[in-house]
Amino acid sequence: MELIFEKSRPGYGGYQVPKTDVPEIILEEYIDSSLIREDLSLPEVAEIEVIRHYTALSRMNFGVDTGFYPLGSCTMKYNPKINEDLSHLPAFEELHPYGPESWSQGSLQLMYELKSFLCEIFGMADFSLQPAAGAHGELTGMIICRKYFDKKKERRSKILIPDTAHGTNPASGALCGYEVVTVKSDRDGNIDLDHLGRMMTDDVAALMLTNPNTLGLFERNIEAVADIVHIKGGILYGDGANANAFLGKCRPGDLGFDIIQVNLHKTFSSPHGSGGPGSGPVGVAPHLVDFLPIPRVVRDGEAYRMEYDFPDSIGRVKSFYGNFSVLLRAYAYIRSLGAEGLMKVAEIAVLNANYVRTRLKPFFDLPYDRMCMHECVFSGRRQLANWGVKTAHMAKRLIDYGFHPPTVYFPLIVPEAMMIEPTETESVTMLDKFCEAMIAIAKEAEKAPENLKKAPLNGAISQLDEVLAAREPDIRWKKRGEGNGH
Amino acid sequence: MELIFEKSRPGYGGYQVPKTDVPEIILEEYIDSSLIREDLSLPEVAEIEVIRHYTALSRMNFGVDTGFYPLGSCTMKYNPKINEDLSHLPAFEELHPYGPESWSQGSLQLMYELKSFLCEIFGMADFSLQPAAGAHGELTGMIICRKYFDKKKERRSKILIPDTAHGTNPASGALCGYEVVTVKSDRDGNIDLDHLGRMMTDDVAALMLTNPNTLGLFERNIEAVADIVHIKGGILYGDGANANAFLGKCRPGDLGFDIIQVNLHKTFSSPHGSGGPGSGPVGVAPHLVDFLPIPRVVRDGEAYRMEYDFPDSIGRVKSFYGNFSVLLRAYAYIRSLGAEGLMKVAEIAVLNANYVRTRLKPFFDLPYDRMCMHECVFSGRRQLANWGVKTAHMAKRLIDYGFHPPTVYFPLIVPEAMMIEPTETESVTMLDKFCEAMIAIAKEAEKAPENLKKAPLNGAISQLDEVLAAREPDIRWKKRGEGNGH
Amino acid sequence: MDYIPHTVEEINRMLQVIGVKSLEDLFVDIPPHLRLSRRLDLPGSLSEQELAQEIKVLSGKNRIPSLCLMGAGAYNHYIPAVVRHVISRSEFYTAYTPYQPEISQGILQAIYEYQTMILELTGMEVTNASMYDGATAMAEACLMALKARGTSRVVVSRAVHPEYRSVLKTYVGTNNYDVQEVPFDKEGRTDLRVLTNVLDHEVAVVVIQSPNFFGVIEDMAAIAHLTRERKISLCYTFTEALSLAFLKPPGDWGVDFVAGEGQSFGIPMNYGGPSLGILATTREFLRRIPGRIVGATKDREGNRGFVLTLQTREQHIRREKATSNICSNEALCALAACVYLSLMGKNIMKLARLNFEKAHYLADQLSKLKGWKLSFPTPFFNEFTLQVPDMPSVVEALSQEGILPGYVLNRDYPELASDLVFCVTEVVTREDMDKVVSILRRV
Amino acid sequence: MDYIPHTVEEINRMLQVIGVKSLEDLFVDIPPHLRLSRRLDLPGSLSEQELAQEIKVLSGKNRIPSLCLMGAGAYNHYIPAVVRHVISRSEFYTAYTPYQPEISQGILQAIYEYQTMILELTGMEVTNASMYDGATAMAEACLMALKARGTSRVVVSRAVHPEYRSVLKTYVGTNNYDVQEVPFDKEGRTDLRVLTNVLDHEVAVVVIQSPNFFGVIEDMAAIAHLTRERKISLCYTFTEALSLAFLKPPGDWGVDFVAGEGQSFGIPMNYGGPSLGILATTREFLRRIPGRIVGATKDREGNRGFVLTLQTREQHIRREKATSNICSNEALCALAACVYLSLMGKNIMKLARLNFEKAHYLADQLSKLKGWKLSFPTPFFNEFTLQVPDMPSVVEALSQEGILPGYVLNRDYPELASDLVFCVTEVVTREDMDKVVSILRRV
Ligand SMILES: Cc1ncc(COP(=O)(O)O)c(C=O)c1O
Ligand SMILES: Cc1ncc(COP(=O)(O)O)c(C=O)c1O
Repeated sequence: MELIFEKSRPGYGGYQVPKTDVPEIILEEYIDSSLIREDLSLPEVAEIEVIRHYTALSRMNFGVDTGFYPLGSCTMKYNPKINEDLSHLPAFEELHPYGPESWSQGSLQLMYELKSFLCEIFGMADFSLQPAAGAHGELTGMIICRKYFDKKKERRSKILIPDTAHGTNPASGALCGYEVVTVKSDRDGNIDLDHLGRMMTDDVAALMLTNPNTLGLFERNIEAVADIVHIKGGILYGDGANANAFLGKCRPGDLGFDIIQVNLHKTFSSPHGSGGPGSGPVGVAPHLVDFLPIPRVVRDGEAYRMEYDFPDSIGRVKSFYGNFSVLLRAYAYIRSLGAEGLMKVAEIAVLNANYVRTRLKPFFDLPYDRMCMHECVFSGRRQLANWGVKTAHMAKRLIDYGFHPPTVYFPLIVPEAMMIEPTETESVTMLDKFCEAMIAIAKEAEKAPENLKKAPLNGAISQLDEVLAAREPDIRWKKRGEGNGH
Repeated sequence: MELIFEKSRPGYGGYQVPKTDVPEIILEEYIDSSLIREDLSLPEVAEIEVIRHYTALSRMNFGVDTGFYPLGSCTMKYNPKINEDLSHLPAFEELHPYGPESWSQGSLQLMYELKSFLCEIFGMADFSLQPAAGAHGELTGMIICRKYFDKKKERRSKILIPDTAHGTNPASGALCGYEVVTVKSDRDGNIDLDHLGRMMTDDVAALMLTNPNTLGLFERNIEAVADIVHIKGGILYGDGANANAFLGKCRPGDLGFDIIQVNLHKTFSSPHGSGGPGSGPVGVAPHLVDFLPIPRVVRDGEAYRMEYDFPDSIGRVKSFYGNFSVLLRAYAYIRSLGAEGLMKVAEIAVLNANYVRTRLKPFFDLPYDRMCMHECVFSGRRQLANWGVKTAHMAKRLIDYGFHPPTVYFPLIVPEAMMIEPTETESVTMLDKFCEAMIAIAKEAEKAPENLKKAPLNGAISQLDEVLAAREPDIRWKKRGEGNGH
Repeated sequence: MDYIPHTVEEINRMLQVIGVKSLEDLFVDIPPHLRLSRRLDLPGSLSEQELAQEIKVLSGKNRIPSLCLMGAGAYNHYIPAVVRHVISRSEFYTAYTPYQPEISQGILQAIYEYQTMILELTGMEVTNASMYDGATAMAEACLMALKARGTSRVVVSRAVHPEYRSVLKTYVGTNNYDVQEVPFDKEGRTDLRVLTNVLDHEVAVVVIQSPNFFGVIEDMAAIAHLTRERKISLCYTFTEALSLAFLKPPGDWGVDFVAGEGQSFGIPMNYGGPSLGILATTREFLRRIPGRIVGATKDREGNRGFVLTLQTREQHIRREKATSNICSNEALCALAACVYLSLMGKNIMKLARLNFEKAHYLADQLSKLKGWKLSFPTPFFNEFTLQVPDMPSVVEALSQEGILPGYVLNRDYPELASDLVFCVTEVVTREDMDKVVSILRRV
Repeated sequence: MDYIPHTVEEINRMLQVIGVKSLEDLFVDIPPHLRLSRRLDLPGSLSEQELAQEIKVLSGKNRIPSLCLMGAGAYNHYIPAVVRHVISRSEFYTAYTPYQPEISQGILQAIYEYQTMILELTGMEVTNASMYDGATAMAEACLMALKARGTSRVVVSRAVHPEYRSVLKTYVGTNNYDVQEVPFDKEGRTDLRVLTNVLDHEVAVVVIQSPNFFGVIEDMAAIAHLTRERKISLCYTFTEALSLAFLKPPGDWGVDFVAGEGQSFGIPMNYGGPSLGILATTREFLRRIPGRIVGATKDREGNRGFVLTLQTREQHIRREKATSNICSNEALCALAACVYLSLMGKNIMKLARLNFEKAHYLADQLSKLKGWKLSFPTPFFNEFTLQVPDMPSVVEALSQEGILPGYVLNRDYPELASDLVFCVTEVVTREDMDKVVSILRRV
């Protein structure tokens, strides 16, 4: 499709700026004209063209509302419409962050209560709502680690991360200067206790652990793991992105985690917005509360306010107070579901994943063949070995069947990985349709592999050349004649 | 696609009714159980299924926001988004029609001002905003006619309607008991003055005239027409559905019209809602003001109120006061554009239609080859005669090119009619694309007529059998086994 | 702000193609002396930002009650968020009547679903894609009956909504048909004795509202018996569509027409419009019912698809012989109802029951107040009529608190000068009602 | 209300397929004594209607000012209706990062367009698909510079937004890098003499905000000259993105990084978030910039298409060697900005000019009041700092009228204890401003 720039017609403007109601001024009397912009090359299009252009683009996109979106690790559950509407109430949306606190009591109360809910759900002593995404929460957690050991005057330069971990974990660790050491997984898909024992030395600050891990498996030895880390004075950091699996069933705080980040946009159902905004609150055990970012929302009798006076705090990780409209949706979600609803989320999320695991097991390799939690990870190695069909091909083929593909090639320790997370909001009817498509594709891999490799076959666009994109980066449009790319 | 009923799964409910907070009561103590419903067969589906189902259906629909929609006589112009938002403001949307008038001053003022704007734009003495659509306005106008002659104790049983008129005109006339007599058009596409002169007798109540008429042509002899009607004591009724052509250029009141209905959803840009709601205010000349429906919004000093005390009024044509949210959009539209904007609407609407007329003239028969107003009417008779290609085929083929087809087979006096109304909100770029598609289709008609007859060729669904639908009407879904159709 | 995407250069180029010199030349056909020689006298144009500001000022002159106890034809029900989200899909709301089925399957299928739901709710056999509102639907049902029977009179209960009767008179009167009203009895129901007496051979149809304007549930069994015996048509009308989910389907009484208002199904009150006219009838009237109808059919490959059908009834084909003049209807409101009913499913019966219970709670509490009593000792759904000791003070006391009181009957029913019709829906809480009672106790 | 579409029968059937007896059996891997043996202590569940009611009660505890004169990092601009309509398309907002380009061309193309617009606005060569916010974008720019140069210090002007400096310290401090602050001079601009003195060989990057926290436009020419001479990177930051449409593009001064906040482009203030982090740099950093980047490429048929590209920078490929840890970003806000900028087109320059004029009107009027004066005699855009005679009374007088006064500087800048930063955008009318002046005249 044409770009909005390619639809631009000189001299046309889609938006009318209000007439000025103040006396006109001679610009040059107030500011040197060398400081002023002369031109700005933005699209010149009418409102109808803007609407049609982006409406057409939207129709080239696939969301949860379009269909099943089993993108593993991302918890693409249904996003309740009422929460959208509530997040757009003017009294929330039009609130300036620097208004007097007496004018922001509704928003402050909401944040305070949300924080308390998260403490209860995750078994932590306190939470900061400031981080803007899961990875941002990880970074915040790691900075808390550093500050904690700094305060204790301990020099710890390493962090341990299992080989199954999400890429943000090592990246977050590294971003605050830690050396990242990988810990192996055992044959069951859990962290290898022996290896962990050997790696967990005095200069290790923390183990970053995802539980259930990215294989969708619960770390059965979590107690032993926590002991190994704690005995050496280390911190057990939890990547809470997979919390959908255990809501109301167990609590990270009770399992021994000292810090955890929660991905509100996953577990608590904010829409993912094509890649954000998200929200990644960080919860901590009692001994780490002092290190949380400032400000922190506190309650003063009947009133709520922001408190800045925490001398040990790591400081700010973001301007203002967090992604409020995401917090609001999470709050609404928790209030809707209540304790029983949240537990049911975990139960059905796990039920759905195990159902898919059971139904697809005959057709794809299942490297870790045990009860899974909220997602299950298959390997396409059989299809690759026998018929040269890659997981990427099968994923693209699913598009033809009307589904969003699962996460592929992650976790890294599973060759040709397909990571399927159905979430609790999908009906068994939908799961059956999906399984039937997967089975049909498995058969196609056997019977018509060449065809499969060209998938998607029915879309407006066919397989895209990602290598070309990286080799000759073209990251902006340029007028004809200006040349494109770099 | 499956019907929502076919997705239903017994035992599932998508919506949670709030728990009761009043003491439970034993139903039978209050009402005989023979009066109570036992079961109700509605779909049992989850919220996610409702959203996906209707989102998918929406994606099978074509609107103005999807693309060019030159449906003649329907004025499918761009519907400004701000007007949508304003029409949903809670202070308007949640207003009960029977609240005290002091609580409804905003809405009343808006209605009063809108009515005044319409009086000015159309040159009429007063307007009623009550009718819910254009045809409803026509009916209201006809009832006013009857009441007017009743009051004068004149018995007039006929109304005259040109052969070009929209079907609602004769239907509205007949609906209130008039005998409908057709007046012919002359070779220029205007009403035949001689014929009119002969038909306009003492027992004719009114001539219903659309100007510009449905050929998109201005009635050049409008003065003579008005004279003929008025001399015989008749009423000149104007179907104002084509007002987009003359806003600010001339006024029906000045042209001699005694009654006119305005289609707000067309000229004043309310979205058409897949077929409504609309709004069809009726304006009248001074001698007919007393007959307008009650209530009428009036101004009392600084306050506005509904007045019921008009003894000659025809009464009500609808409950409450009109389709308020449509009125609001029209009000917002008029306020946005102002006098100059409205005149520009007419100018560009007429420019666009003449541009299309000029560009397509070499390729299709143009039965009335003169300057047109806001729309132009071609005939596909050349394509039919030479290659057996019907207008219906060409219309369907346009779908493949990404356009909504024009109105076809109307007006009835043009064989194989194609009635194209671009509206002022389409850019010349879009008109060029459309014209090129039309020209390509004209060539296909010549070169590959058989293919064309199968259009649309690329859609999810192919040509639908309308004859079957009418022969074996199946107007509701039934459970398997219950049998379908009648 | 206009919405016209033309630059001056483009306009000039287009004029050239057309072969004229100026925009003025396009209007040659308007006789010059009839041209408007001045600019329209309208307020100046506004940018979007200014417009939004102006309209918000207007909206500020309205006052939404803190609590609404008014029904009387417009009902304050909760609208689930899903409804707005669906009808805000621009492919739906910016489309027109689905004349081209191949690119309109979305709305066509939805209306087919809607028709099915309406038939389930009403227990009837035939329905259409919507009417303007309840009142016009009822009036058109009567016209259908009058035309079918060839007689001249409609009998309507005085317990039918006054505005519906008024619309009926306008519609029917203009055709030189008669409307005759029948009083209600002490129970607040249509007076059966009088009804029996007026049913002569000139009567084509009897119109009964249930629950009626006083909230009272009519004795449909008896009335249907009466009309059936005399081979007169019976039209069941309603203003509160939610009652259909509570009461026995009208079709079960053997009525010929069900015509009423669907606003309760996911449509805001909107100061009275737009709303949703529902009209359903029997198979006999399949080819006479006004308005659009969607039917299922097949495409060339044999796939199911949907089209507007039975169009030979309609104005654009039959012109003066059409069964009605309806062209634009209330399709988007029908879509809203369809989505609302899909979401509710069978739970709508629970919702109706909740309305019933809450209304009875308030009725019980208020009837205990000194000088207050139920006007009619008859079953009701979510509206009920109360006789109150001091009308002006009652209205004043509630209004003072921002509460919209019930409907004051005395303008329409002088004999009920101290009676008010209250309505209680699911959005009214017990706390609200207790507050109302305590305010009124102090009056 | 939960959103789980399973009936009890279905659950049982699924358990059977899996081969377990109960839902409990699915959780075998959680050690029993670690299981939560009680129900979570949370408020009871709510139906949608109840939820809506509760949240509305909360919203009622907020107060939206009748007039907002506060900027300071969050700006009250008018958001055209079109923006909300586009980002409410569920295909956009319910999707995730476009990992599968073949069914994500919509957002991919939009971000490619967004990238182009940001590069036009900033005059830079490389940008990404968004950062969390202005403060983190700025901090990450500094990390990039520090890593690229291998030195240890960031120099930041004290006229940079205090919260941005705070975030910078958190990000940079944890890596054992230093942050050094440079004071501002009497003109309200970064003190060039001090700056010159601190620029030693340990400095990797200098951060300047313009317009700065006081609204003052910095002397970028002089600063860029200084840093260029010393081969030190220069990071231009901003909180008011609209200033980019007014001021010379930062790229023209030869800066290395432009990092700031895009909330002004069609995103509500939202009590401070979500907003839009903008980060742009030079070609040199194409393979080091954090975050997602969209690039154009071709499909098998040679059609243009868009993909996430240069992913070897990213965490999911490079893990600990990634250029950042960003995964979710603020894509929907970037889309909002893209739509906003498309709609505005060149007219955004007019809008910026309108902001400038209105702000100068208020500044002129207020400086005429007794005891009031502009704190700095330096050009500004739409924010400006005023020294006021009696701070508490000024704040009180405006608040009383529901007007949100400007930002009180004394907490962050004790030396400016009687100074306030005002902001005037296009939504403030002359009437509003005259009212403010008349209120303050009475103080
Ligand atoms: C296991 C895990 N951890 C962390 C993240 C990062 O979260 P975010 O995208 O919110 O930064 C993800 C995101 O996909 C994840 O799956
Ligand atoms: C010329 C003309 N008159 C009247 C009407 C009827 O208007 P409505 O659909 O609003 O009833 C139409 C609708 O298409 C029309 O084109």
